[in-house]
This record gives sequence, C-alpha cells and structure tokens, in this order.
Amino acid sequence: MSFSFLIRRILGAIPLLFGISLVLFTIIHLAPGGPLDVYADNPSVSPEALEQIREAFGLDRPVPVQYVLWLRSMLVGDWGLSIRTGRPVLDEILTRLGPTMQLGGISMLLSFLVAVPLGIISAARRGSRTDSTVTLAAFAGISLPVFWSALLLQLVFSVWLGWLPSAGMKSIGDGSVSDRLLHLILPVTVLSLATIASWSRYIRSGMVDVLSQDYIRTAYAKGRREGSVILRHALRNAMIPAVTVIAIDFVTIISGAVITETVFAWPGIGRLFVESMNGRDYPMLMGLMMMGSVGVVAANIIADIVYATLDPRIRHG
Amino acid sequence: MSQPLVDVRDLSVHFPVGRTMFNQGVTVRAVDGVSLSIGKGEVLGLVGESGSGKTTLGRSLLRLVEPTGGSVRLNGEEVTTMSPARLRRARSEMQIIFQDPFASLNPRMSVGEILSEALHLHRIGTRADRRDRVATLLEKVGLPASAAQRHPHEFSGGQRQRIGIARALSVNPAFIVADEPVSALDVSIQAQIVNLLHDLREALDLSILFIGHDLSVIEYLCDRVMVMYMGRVMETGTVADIYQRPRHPYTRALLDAAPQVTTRRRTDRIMLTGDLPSPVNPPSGCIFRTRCPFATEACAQAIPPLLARAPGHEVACIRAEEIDLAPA
Amino acid sequence: MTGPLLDIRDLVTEFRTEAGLLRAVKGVDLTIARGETLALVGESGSGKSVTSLSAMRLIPDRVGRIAGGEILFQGRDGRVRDLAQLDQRAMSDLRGSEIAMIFQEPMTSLNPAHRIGAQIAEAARLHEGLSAKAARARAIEMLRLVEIPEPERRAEAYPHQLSGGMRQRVMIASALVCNPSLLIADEPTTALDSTVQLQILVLLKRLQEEFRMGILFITHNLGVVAEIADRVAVMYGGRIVEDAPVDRILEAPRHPYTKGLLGSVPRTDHAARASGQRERLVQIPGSMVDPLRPPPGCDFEPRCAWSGPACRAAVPPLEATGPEGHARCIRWKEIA
Amino acid sequence: AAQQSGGTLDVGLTYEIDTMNVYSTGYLGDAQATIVEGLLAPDKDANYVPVLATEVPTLDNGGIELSEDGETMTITYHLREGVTWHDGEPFTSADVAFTWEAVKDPAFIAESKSGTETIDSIETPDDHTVIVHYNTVAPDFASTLFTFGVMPKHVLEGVDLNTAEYNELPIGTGPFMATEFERGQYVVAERNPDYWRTAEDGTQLPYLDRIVFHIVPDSNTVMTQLRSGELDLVVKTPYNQAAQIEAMDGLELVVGPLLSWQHLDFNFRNAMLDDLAVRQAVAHAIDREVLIRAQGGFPEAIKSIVVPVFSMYDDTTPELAYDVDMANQLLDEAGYEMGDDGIRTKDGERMSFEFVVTAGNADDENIQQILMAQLKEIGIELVPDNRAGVAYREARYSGDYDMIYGRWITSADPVYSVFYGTGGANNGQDYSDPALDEVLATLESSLDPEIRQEASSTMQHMIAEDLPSIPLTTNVALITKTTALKNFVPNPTNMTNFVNTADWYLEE
Amino acid sequence: MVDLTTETLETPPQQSRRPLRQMATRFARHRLALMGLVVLTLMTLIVIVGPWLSPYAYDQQDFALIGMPGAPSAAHWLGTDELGRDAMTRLIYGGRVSLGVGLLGAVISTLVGTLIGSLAGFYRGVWDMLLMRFTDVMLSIPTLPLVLLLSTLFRPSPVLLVVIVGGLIWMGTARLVRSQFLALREREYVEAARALGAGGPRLIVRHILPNALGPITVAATLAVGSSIMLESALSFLGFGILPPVPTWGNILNSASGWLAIAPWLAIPPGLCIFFTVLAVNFVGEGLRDAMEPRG
Ligand SMILES: Nc1ncnc2c1ncn2[C@@H]1O[C@H](COP(=O)(O)OP(=O)(O)OP(=O)(O)O)[C@@H](O)[C@H]1O
Ligand SMILES: Nc1ncnc2c1ncn2[C@@H]1O[C@H](COP(=O)(O)OP(=O)(O)OP(=O)(O)O)[C@@H](O)[C@H]1O
Ligand SMILES: [Mg+2]
Ligand SMILES: [Mg+2]
Ligand code: NI
Repeated sequence: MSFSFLIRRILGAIPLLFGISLVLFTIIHLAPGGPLDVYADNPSVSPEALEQIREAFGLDRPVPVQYVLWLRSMLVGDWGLSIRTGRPVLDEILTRLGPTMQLGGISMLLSFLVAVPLGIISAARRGSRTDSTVTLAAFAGISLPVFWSALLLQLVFSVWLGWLPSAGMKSIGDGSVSDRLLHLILPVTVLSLATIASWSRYIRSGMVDVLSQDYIRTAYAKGRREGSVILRHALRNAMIPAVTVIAIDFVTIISGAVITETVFAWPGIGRLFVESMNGRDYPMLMGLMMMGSVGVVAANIIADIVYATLDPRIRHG
Repeated sequence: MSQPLVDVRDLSVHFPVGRTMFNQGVTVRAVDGVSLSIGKGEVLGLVGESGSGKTTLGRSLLRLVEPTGGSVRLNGEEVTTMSPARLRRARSEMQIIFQDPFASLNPRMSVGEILSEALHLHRIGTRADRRDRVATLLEKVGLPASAAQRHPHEFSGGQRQRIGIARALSVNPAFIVADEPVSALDVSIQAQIVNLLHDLREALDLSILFIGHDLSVIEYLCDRVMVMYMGRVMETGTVADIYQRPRHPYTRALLDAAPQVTTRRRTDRIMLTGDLPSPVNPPSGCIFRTRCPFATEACAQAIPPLLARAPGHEVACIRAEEIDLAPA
Repeated sequence: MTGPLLDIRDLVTEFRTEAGLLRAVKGVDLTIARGETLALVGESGSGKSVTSLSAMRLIPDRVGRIAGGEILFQGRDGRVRDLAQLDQRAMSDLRGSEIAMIFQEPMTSLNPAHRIGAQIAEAARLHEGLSAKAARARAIEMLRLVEIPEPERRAEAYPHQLSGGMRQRVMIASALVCNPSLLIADEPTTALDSTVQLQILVLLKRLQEEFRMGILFITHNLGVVAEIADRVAVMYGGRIVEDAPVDRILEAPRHPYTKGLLGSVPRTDHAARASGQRERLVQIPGSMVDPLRPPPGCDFEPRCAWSGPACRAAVPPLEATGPEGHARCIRWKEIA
Repeated sequence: AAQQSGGTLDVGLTYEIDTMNVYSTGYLGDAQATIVEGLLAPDKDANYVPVLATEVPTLDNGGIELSEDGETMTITYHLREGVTWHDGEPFTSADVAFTWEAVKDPAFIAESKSGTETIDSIETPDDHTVIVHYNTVAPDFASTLFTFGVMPKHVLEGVDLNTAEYNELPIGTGPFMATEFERGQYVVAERNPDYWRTAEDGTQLPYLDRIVFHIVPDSNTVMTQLRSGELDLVVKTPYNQAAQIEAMDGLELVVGPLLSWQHLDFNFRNAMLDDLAVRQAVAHAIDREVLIRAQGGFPEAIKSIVVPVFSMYDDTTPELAYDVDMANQLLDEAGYEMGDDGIRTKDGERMSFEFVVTAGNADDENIQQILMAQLKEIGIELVPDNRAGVAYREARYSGDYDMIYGRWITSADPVYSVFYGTGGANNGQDYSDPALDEVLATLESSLDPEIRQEASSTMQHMIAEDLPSIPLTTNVALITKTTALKNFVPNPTNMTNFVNTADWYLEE
Repeated sequence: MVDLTTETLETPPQQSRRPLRQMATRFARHRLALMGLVVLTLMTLIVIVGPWLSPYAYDQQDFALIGMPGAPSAAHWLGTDELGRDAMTRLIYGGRVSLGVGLLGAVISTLVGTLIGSLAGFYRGVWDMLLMRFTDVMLSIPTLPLVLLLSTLFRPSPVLLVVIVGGLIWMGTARLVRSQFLALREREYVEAARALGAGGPRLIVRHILPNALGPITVAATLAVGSSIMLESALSFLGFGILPPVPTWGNILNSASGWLAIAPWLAIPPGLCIFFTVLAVNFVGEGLRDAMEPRG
C-alpha cells in the first residue's frame, strides 16, 4: 500500500467536499423561511431581540458572504452555534455521534457476521432449497419497511412478552453492559434486518461470479476440496466488490437511523437531525449534513483502502 | 507503381494512460513514426506480436483513432486534417472489418438494418433501392437474401464475419482495413473467409491492409508485408522478400516461431527469449534489442532507421548487412 | 509398470441446459502411455475440454455429469483406478499430485489475490504437507525450472505483474510442483503470441523428457500438433473420428474432416507462390454440429464431400486403419 | 391514605430538551419547573400564588403602586426567608435583580425576554425586598420574567449565559435538583433534601426521591412504554391514544383544562375571506360536535376566544350555531354561485382556499380533514398545505395561508393584542380593526379589575361578531399517569404541570 | 470470374432463439419473479380499477363513525378509520398514489440517470469529469436526510415529491449507464457504425443505448422499490404527501397509533408496502438473471 495512493485519494476528496458544501448551503438557503422563526414561536420575543440574534449569527449578511464565512470557520473547526440550543454545533454532534456509532457499529458487525456465511452458503449451494430459503428471506428483509418492523417488534417483545425494553439507551442508574445490551437488541435487530438481507445478496452474487472463474477451477485441479477452495480462494475475491457496498452502507445505516432512532428514542444523530429540521437550525443542519457527507467520503476512502488491501491489482499498479 | 491509393508518412499515435487530476500519467507510443503506401488493388499484410500497434495503426488510417502526428493521404487527399463533415463523406472510401464476429455486429439490429445503415446515414436511395442493395451485398458475400430479416445471433461465426464484410462493402470502398478477420474463427471456417476475401479483392480491385497473426494466411493473401514491433516498422517488403529473404532478426524469429503443419522439424530456429518490454517504458535505441540474439551495444545508441536494402525491401536494423538470416 | 497411464473407455458426458440435455462427449476412447504426448484436436465445441475436465472430474455437478464409461488411471502405486467412480475425496488427493492440469487462459487461471510463489507451492503444501519455508524454496526452484528470471523476486509478485507468457510458465510450474505422472494441458498456448508459444512448447517438451509425464495436449492448431505431439486424436461432434501417430495424420489423413482441416490451412509453398499461382484453399462448407440436435448418422456427414446414404444411416464405427491408427469413416479407404 | 415518601417517577416527554435554562428553551419547561422556581406561580385555576415571594403584589396589599400620572408602576416583592439554592447558598434579592439584568443583556440569546424591557430599574434595599420600577403599567407582569424562574447570581455572575454549565444542570431553589442531563435521553431530578417547604403534617417535602424525564420523541413509543410500565406519567397524550388509556390496567387519564383553545383563522389579504358573509357562512358550516368526537370527545365547544376556565370569560358572547342552510343562504345572498363541481364561484373565482395545519400532527390533520369535508358541503374547497415545525409558525406569522387551524396556549393573564391588534406580533392574518385596538389598549394598560372585565367582554363580543377567528374547541390537557401517582394536580397554564411536584407522591 | 458459393442458411447451433424471447423464457422459469410480476400486475389492476368499484370516496367521512376506528364489517371490509372513512377504499386509493410515486420516481431517476450517464460515458473527457463529479457530490450526501430536508423545506405536493424522490436516486443508474457506455462505445459494432459515418447522437441512440437497456431496466425496476420505500418512510415521518390524499405510508402512519386496538388498520398498508416492494425486487432479480445467465 503506497502512502501516495492514500494522499492522492484524500486530496481528491477535497473538491468533492467543497461541491457538497455548496450544494447543501444552496438548498438550505433557497428554502422559504428563516432560522429565526423559531423565536417567533413565543408571542413575547421583541423585534429588537430578533435583530440582536440575527446579527449574532451573521444572518444579516448576503448569502454568498455567509457561505464564505461559514466555510472559513468550518475549516478551522468552528461549526458555529446551534440556533436551537445555543451550544457549539460540533459539540452537539459529537455527543450524539457516540450512540449512533454504537448502534450503527454493532448493527454493521452483526450484519457482517450473519450476511457473509449466508451469502457463502447460498452461493455455494445455489439452486438448492437452502439457497431459495436464504434468497426469500433476504428479499423479505429488504422489502420490510423499517418503521413497521420496529412497531411490531416493540409490540411483541416489550408490550406482550415484556422481555425487552422498548426504547432508550440504558436504564437510569444502571447502564451496566448487560443493561445496555438489552436496550440494543431491538434497534439493532431492526437496523440489521435490511443490511443483512442486502449484504447477503451482494456476497452471494460476488461469490457466484468468483466461483465461475478459471482460478477456482485451477484450485480444484490442484486438489483442494470445496470448503477450502471457498475459504482460501473464493471468499477474498468475492469480498472485493462487496467492500464498497458495505462501506457505503455503513453511512446509510447511520443516516438511515433517523427512523430507528426516533422510534427507539435513541439519542443519536438521526434524531438530532429531525429536531434540527423542525427547528430550522441552519448551522446544525449544515453541520449534520456535512458530517454525513464527510462520513460517506471517508467511507469511500476506507473502502478504497480495503479494496486495495484485498486486491493487489489496485495496490501494486 | 503509380500514385498509391493510401500513402502514410511518419504516422504516430500516442495514448496517454493513467492521467488523473494529480498525475501526469505516461504515454504509450502505440504507433511511432510509421510510413507505408498501398497501391490500388494491392494487399499489404501487417504482422507483429500482440500489442505491437497493428490495430491502432489500422484504425488511425480511418481516423477512428486520432493520430498524434504524421500524414495519411487517401487518393492524394489528407485525411488527418479533414473537417468532420468531409470525413463522414470520405468514410465511404475506406472501411474496416473486425476480428471478433460476435462483437462487431449490433445484436439489436437486423442484418438488413446493419447493411443499409450507411445508405441511411448518407440518405441514399429509396426503401426499395436499399432492399435491392442489401440483397446484392448478401449475395456478394455468399449469403442468401433471406438473411436480411434475421438478427446476428442467428448466424454462426463464419456467417457473421461475412456480414461484417458485406457491411464494409456497403459503401463501395476502395480501401479496406481487415483487422485479423480470421483469427477468431475456427480453422475449418477460416478457409471460407480467406477465400472470400481473395475473391472479393480480385472482383472489386480492392486495396486491403490485412492485419494478421497467422503468417501462412498473410503469405497466402498478401502482395507485400510489413512487420511491426512495439509501434515501429521493423521490416517491409514483398512476400518473397519477407518469407525467403528476411533481413531483420525479428522477422526471422517470427517466421521460425510460426507453427508449421509439416513433418519436417527445423533445427536452426531463432528463438526469442523473454516477452515484449513494457510499452510505457520502451528500451532505448533499437526497440527490439532486449530480445534480439544479435544485439550489440551499438543497438542501444540510436533508433535504427528504416533503410532500403533492396528495391522495396526496407529493414530497420543496423546489422542487417552483417548477419545472415536466410532460412536454411 | 505396464499398461497405459490413462485409458479412457467409452466416456459419455452430459449437460443439463436450458434447451435440453446436451451430450457433449458421446463415447470417447483415448489412451496415453507414460512419456507420451497425445494431441487432441478438433473444432470449437467438439468436446475436447469436456473430455479433459471429465478426466479431472471437474465437470460441475450442478450442470453436468459423467454419464458413462471408464477413466482408468494407473497411479504411482501401480494400482489402476476408475476415476469416473472415485469419490471426491480420493479424487482430490490425486488432483495436483498425480494428475495435473493447465488451462488456456493464463490471465484468469491464476488467483489475482495470491502471490505467485504461494500459488505454485499450493499443491505441494496440500499433498506433501510442506512447511511455509520449504514451500517457498520449492516455488523458487520451480520458477527456475520454468526459466523465469529472478525467481526470488517473482515469487513475491502477483499475477497481474507478469506478462502472459510468464503467467503460463507459472501455471506450468504450479502444475508440475508435485511431479505428476499425467499432465492435461487444455490449449495452453492459444492465448499467447507465436514467439512466446514456441518458448512454451519447447519448455513443455523439455520438462516432459525430464519428468517422463504423459501429456494430453488439447489444441486446434495443427502447427502446434506437428510441433509437440507423438500421437494425435481428432474429435468431431463429441466423438473421436481419427487417431494415429502424428506424422501419419499429417501426411495421410484417413477421415474427411481431418483431411479438410489440413487442406484449409495455407501451406507455405514458396516455389508455387513465387510463380504467382495460388491454390484455392480447401474449405469445409457449413458449420459445426448442433450438439442438441446431432444428425442420426455420421456427425460430419452434412459437411462431407464423400457422404452417401450409408453415412446417414448409422454412426460409423471406429475402424483400424493400420497398426496404429483408427478412423470413424466407412469410406476411409477411398480417402486415403 | 397517608402520603408516602420515596420512589422514582418516570415521566415521558415527546420533545427533545434543548437547554435546561428556562429563559432560552424553545419548549415549555416541564423538567425545569421541578428545579427552578420563580417568585410567583399560577395555580390550578390560573390564579397566581406566591412561591419565592411571600405574597402576590396587588394594588390592595400595596405591592403595586401606580405613579401619579398613572403611566408607570412600581412593584415590591417580599422574599421568603430561609430559602437556599441547591448548592447551599442563601437565596436573596440580589439574585432577583441579577436575573433581570442577565436576561435583559443583549448578548444573552434567549427565547423569552418579555417583561425585561418594561422594567426601568430594580432596587434591593435588603436581602429580602425587591422593588421593581416599571416604565409602564403592565397588568400582565406576573406572567413573565420572575415567574419563569430566578437565576443564582453567585453562580452566573460574569459567566457567558449562552454557554454556561447552568444550561445543562441549572441550580435552582426547587424541590428537585438536576443531577444528570444526557442529551437526547433523559434528565434526572433528585430530591432536594433542604427544600424550604414542609407538608402540613410537618413532613419534609418533596415526597418523591427522584423524577426522571425520559425523552421519547415518537408518540407511539411513548404509549408502548406507558403500557409496558417503563413510564409513569405523560402529560401530552394524543387524542387518538387517549381513548385507549382508560382500558389499561394501572393507568388513568386525567383530563385537565388548559388556557388554550383551537381556532380557525382567516387571512384578510384574501378578498373573499375579507367578506364577513363568507366568514359567517364558514362558522355556520362547522359542526363542533364532530370535531369534538374526532378528538376523543375530550374538548368542549367554545364560542369566545377567552376560554371558560378564565375569569374574564363572557358567557353572553354570541354564537354562530351549526346551520348549513343558513350558511348556504348567506353565501347565496352574497353572490357566491354554486359551480358544477360543487364549488362556489364569484366573479369567475372559485372559493378554494389554502388551508394550513401542522404537518405530522395527527390530531390537527384529522380536524383539517373534517373541516374540509364540512366546508365542502357549502361549496367551499379547502386545499391542505401543511407545514411542519417552524415552517408552520412561519406561515402563521407571515400570513402564508388562506385559512389556518391551530391553537394558542397562554399564560394566566394573556395579552390578546398580539393576536388581534393591528400589527400584532402574532397577527399574521393582517386583521385590523381600530375600534378593537382601542379596547385592547384599555384591557392591557389598566390594573383595575372592573375596567378590564368590561374591556374583555367588549373584545369577546367584537371578535365573535367580526369573526377574524372562529374559536372552535377548548384544548384540554390529556394526562396519562400511573394510578399510583397521587396529589397530581393539572395546571392549565403554559407554566406546565410540574410547578407543584413537591406534593406528589407514589402510593404502593 | 470469381467463384462465389452461396451458402444455404441452416440455423446455427444454440443461439437459435431471439434474445428477447430467450429472456422471456428464462424469466418465466424464475418462479419468484413470475410471482412478483403477477402480484404487481394484480396490484396495479386493483389500484386502477378499485376506486371505481368502491361505493366510497377515499375522503368520504361517515360523521356518525368519527372518533374511533370501526371494526371490519360487511359494509366496510377492512373497517373504518378514526374519521369514519372506509379503510379498504383508502388502501386501494393509497396504493394508486404509492405505486404512482414509485413508478414516476423510478421513471424520473432512470431518465436523469440515463441522460447523465450516457453523456458522461459517451463523450468522456471534460463532460465525464463534470457530470461524474456532480454525481459523486450527490452520491455523497446521505439520501434519506436530504429527502427529509427537501420535503420539509419545500412542502411536497405529489408532483414535487416524485421529483424529489426521483431526483435523489438517479446516481446509481447514472454510474451504471456510464460504465455500460464506456464499455459499449468501444464495441466493434459501434466503431463500425462510426466508420460508416454515424455521428454521436445516432451512435448513442441507435447503437449503444439499446444494448444497455437490460441493466437499465433492472436498475429502473429496483428504483421503483426504493421510491416506494422512500415515500412511505417520508410519509411515516409526516413529511410526505398531505392528507386526506392517502398513501400507504401515511395510512400506516396514522393507523400505527391505533395498532394495539385496531390492528386491522395498520397491518394491511404495511403488508401492501412489503409485498409490493418484495414483488418489485423479485421481478428485478428475475430480469437480472434472465439477462445475464449465470450458474
Ligand atoms: N485506447 C487506448 N488507450 C491506451 N492505450 C491503448 C489504447 N489502444 C491501444 N493501446 C495500447 O497501444 C498498444 C498497441 O495496441 P494495438 O491494439 O494497436 O495492438 P495490436 O498490434 O493490434 O495487438 P493485438 O494483436 O493484440 O490485436 C498496446 O500497448 C495497447 O495497450
Ligand atoms: N458447463 C457447460 N454447460 C453446458 N454445456 C457445456 C458446458 N461446458 C461445455 N458445454 C458444451 O459442451 C460442448 C463441448 O464443449 P467443449 O468446451 O468441450 O468444446 P472444446 O472442444 O473444448 O471447444 P473449444 O475449442 O472452443 O475450447 C459444447 O457444445 C459446449 O457448449
Ligand atoms: Mg489488434
Ligand atoms: Mg475448450
Ligand atoms: Ni504496497
């Protein structure tokens, strides 16, 4: 792995992020209504007070100037203050990032651990009953609306059976590992369902492609048995195309957690987003969307790195 | 020979590869300073190893690939500087036949549509005219007129290659580039196509640049032969010059390496070592010297010029006079 | 040891396809002796690869199966086994150690994600249980054997860093690593340039002499056949139509297809060429048999210049044409 | 039954707590009210009672003094003695003065600064006396500033209030102390052992050990958690869920009055809606019975913009009863002709109006659909154009609608001019009636109860007649609580139900 | 004279059938795909015809029933919702909207994606750079949040919603089409047409696009599923199409509050979304299999 490859990849992301910030800023500022309406909620906010706030946030400047100002401070790590809570956007996002990463990370891990064997089995035994079953289940998983499965699972496991907490991240005054794990079960399940399903399909199709390659036949010709052919020759190559998908999905999991986090009262990014949206919290929305986009870009870079690690053709020219 | 139909001077095609926003990339000199001429009704054979730039040369003659430098004259008119409109018209003068009979026909079009496309493009003739023309073309390449209604997938490889030839003929070209038209075909089918090309050439007085791997087919079909190695011409001459009096070590090695259907086994063969050098980083001086059994230090100094050793027999080797290459 | 190394008798291999049952090999008989090279020629789709894959038991069992016949192989221990009946485990033990195979596409037959050295030594590690270190040493030794310069460095390379010719050498090295007694080579030089092809053929010949292997060499290039084979078997439509020692076949073919094949290749005849006269190439009309709908009689009958009513009636038997040859044509005598 | 000390109360909040500072939060300060106290607070009947002050200042008790010209006033508070902050420091008049200065400070970005600008200066002659000099007469003084809460000077002096730690864990004088605030998750309020109040039997208040406010944004999830016993109290039950509560073991529904009403407002920029006949017809076309049923039967029909719990309510306000024939007749007479598509037109213009309610609010969207169906009966088409969150408010304030449905929730002594006065801050309707403006001015600048009662009546009549807004139903508080929670008294004002948590206790 | 033997045309082996026909047979053999197609067709039919057969209008309220959901009965097969509207009618009508949004969203995304992808892939160079950078930018902004943001900022009419949904899922198609174009433009038949004098537009429309239709169709099919899911998620969060116009998403949203006491309201729209998306995915998979047959 060459260092310059990494550098080039990261440099290449800069114009991308620049473009993203421009698009986002434009969208948000094109929208009717302003962020200060949040203060108009209360009948008792005076126009003077509004003006003070407007100046405090630089909202009285022309939009391009606001963009440049924003970009400049963004670059030095000052993402502004949330209009809604008055706290630094970055702090706010960072506090919410933890729970989201926890939820997303565990879901990823679970999805990966389940999807890979499923994909392999279904590819190795393609056309068999096992394959059909896995395929059917996978498609069902992809087609299940998240909010619906969330509601049903809550109803069954929390209300009817009373086995699991229906929402929240931990019990007050507990927060032990087992307590946290209990709280994780439902949201992780909901979040993983779709990813397990779609990843197992990707792994399967990658595996099917690889299994028809000549070098697999070569491996058999050398006297390898099926299991070892799959593990030593096929799996790594089959993972290559899946890597990109998995990396991108990580971000999708996180950004798609809007619904899961709302339903399960999970104190993460997704909910912060909905809140900020309702409050027209421009700095926060920009911060969140940028963060998300940086996440996607970073995930892409990581995917490239993993890709290169798995595929020597990329690594060595 | 009077004025040649195709006259190429110092043609180069360079491809930039690996160029990105942050990287200058490198240049592949796919064709590097090639000159040739083809007379009316003449067939010039072009041989060389894979990657030697045969296809690129052929395509650049038709400006399907933009040449980087040099000149291509067709009937005395410069092709490299033609306006797009003029070029479109000029394309009815020159055509191309491809190697892969499976990739060279649009699977979504019927044979009739494929063959009448040129007429469509140049808005020639009525519907009926076109139908007649398609029938004539099919007949010319030995296919029944009923083939026009069918789609390419309904034909075998040899038949498809005939359709490809018919398409090239559909504009009545004077010059055809045939890029390995038989390499992808089974041996038993190859003969059909070779015979067909031979017949057409006689019947239509076509000039052909015939690109091939198979030396026996080239010898059978061509008048003159040009040997390329990594974008440069190594040797050019008549069939007899090349096959019986090769002057370049590479030509000789190619001839020796060609598998012969014979029970006589040769013992004095020149066998090359190693493979083609990297095209992005070619050797200095004579490009062939790294695999040449006769290479000396002098070979690394300068690119050997292509010099006439006999009338019409040109060789690019500084040792051409010293070494004896005549086959035993 | 006596008896042939490999003796294939009446092999039948079938595929289930969307269009129906496809019989790709319809009763093939082949024998290869130790140290002998048998060239299997025939046009595309005639069943050459399927025959060889059947011998390796590498027909994917989801789509195809060996439907009949015997594949008798005499192992190092002197025992003769019918590979067609062997279980997959026992077959795995033979593959790579006693029977090795190389394929047509050196580009795709190597695993792009593994280093060359590891791939060469793979069979040895599997069958001989070599340590990682010993395996590396063996890989370098094999690379040297197949004349690859700088073997230490090349062992660390990945396939994409090698040229086509080198990759094919690597394939050969990895096939020979356990010193097999039978090598099956399915068009190993077709994808290569003629200058490289010659190198590989010479190399194979040298190695065969060194290892005394039997080689089943599949090709459709008669020039290559002339170069390498001791004996030749010609396939058409899933059957052997002629077999004989190589010189006999090239000089006096007994089957119309073989004859046509030889006639369709332009012969280098400098004298005739110089005098400006060109003999028209012999062309075999029509195209190959549809394996789903083979003709009732002789497979070649629809394209054959000698065909008669008797040819359409039944599949002709393989008749001996002399002490060492056979032809599947009722009129072979007229042809010769 | 005897009160019992101890226990944890789990409360569900459907909104995200933005800050714990009562002055800058964008929501009602439910959790804050258990921690921070003001000088006064409204009781269950929306009357102010003293909290940190010893009595409510009035003209009668001398707490309020008018200037000679009657243009300004001075209010004197006497503070309760022996009150300490949660950190043990004594609570004094300096804290009160500081609160005013801090909130007034332009650098402090606050949600509610109302009340600060009418104060000229504050004197603190001793630790327990606060004299507030107003630059005007402000009858609504009790509903702002010091009622919201007092801030500790010793903690906040010289600190940037925008970023202070106080916004996370405020220090107050209330019955509970903020000990933990996990953003997006919960706020823990622990019992204040040194709280200044004791029960009548001498027991130290509060009874509860702890109140935990869980943030559960999804109302379905809230219900799920109530049902599974993970929550004990939810103060905002959606109507459509309320009906289910009563069937559930261990839970009960408390229906409390609110100083809040739901109303349909017209935009006077729309020429057709400027026509009184149209507004009257709309009023006649609405069957409040159906609206009430759609809201679980909880609200009550109202005819005045002043809700009946409120003492200034005038029962003689005229009512436009449900009468479709009358509505049609009015429209016919005014020249609105029925078109082929069942929608009336006048001068070629269809009676089709953009109708805004809060998007995503199931209750409001249901009402919207009923109103659409009811007005269709008289040939008026309503086209929904719902907005969420701030966008809704923006539409309301800027008048980006033809008709809008929603609710106001007010303090115990609301200012109506912001709604209906010409140019009022919340008057997005562009409604203007100089006569009404005068009445409102009287109402809002007098301290004399009789004059105010009179003005209020006039206002109610004028609005019922000119119909800038059709009051439809009261908005009731639907509180779901565990049956074990006792002494819970719903509070009708925007000061939330958590102003008297000291008295709550859990029964085993 | 030249001796030209004219061949008789016997059908060459194996490739005897037309690709489309062959595809159809292959598709038909894919049992799940076929089932998916049947389900989709049925759904579409029901959704088109249903509202005419129903005695109720989707927004017709029975004032007498307002307040509580009504249980299924002979008059109302799936019961009534809390506003006294016939749940079945709303479900069917909602299907019209959901399927419509799904289809149109997919159409828009396919059109945009195909346009951008084909221009980038065919003309390469600067075009490719600009268009693909733009695609990357769009691809790098998380979709669901962006959709939510847009639909909050610009209140969604059905038309706008379709545009938003379609406008945010085209990037995959664009990349796919671009890669197809990059590969196909090098095909020899394209070169041949160029050699005959064909210009850019003709090459794109006549020679390249028809051969890229297969993967585009698959992508379009899957886009239908994504659009439906996106719309329902949006409606579920309350940012979708406005009531009283029903969609499966907003029916589900309002019914989920009654899940415990009136499950007959919440289960059917969920199942509808589930089965429709499932069917769409099966059809997509079937098409994919039919187009590129593999083991
Ligand atoms: N479009 C292109 N971009 C970059 N490099 C190219 C391009 N086309 C050809 N080349 C390079 O130019 C060189 C000559 O290629 P060309 O296809 O002309 O060889 P060829 O003699 O026709 O080979 P073959 O016998 O395999 O057909 C090769 O190194 C090839 O990699
Ligand atoms: N996996 C398979 N599934 C179905 N049919 C197959 C399969 N493999 C081979 N066949 C069929 O079997 C027949 C013989 O094929 P085979 O690959 O042996 O031909 P070949 O002689 O090796 O041709 P080539 O020279 O092209 O390699 C062909 O008709 C082919 O289509
Ligand atoms: Mg070429
Ligand atoms: Mg083969
Ligand atoms: Ni490296």
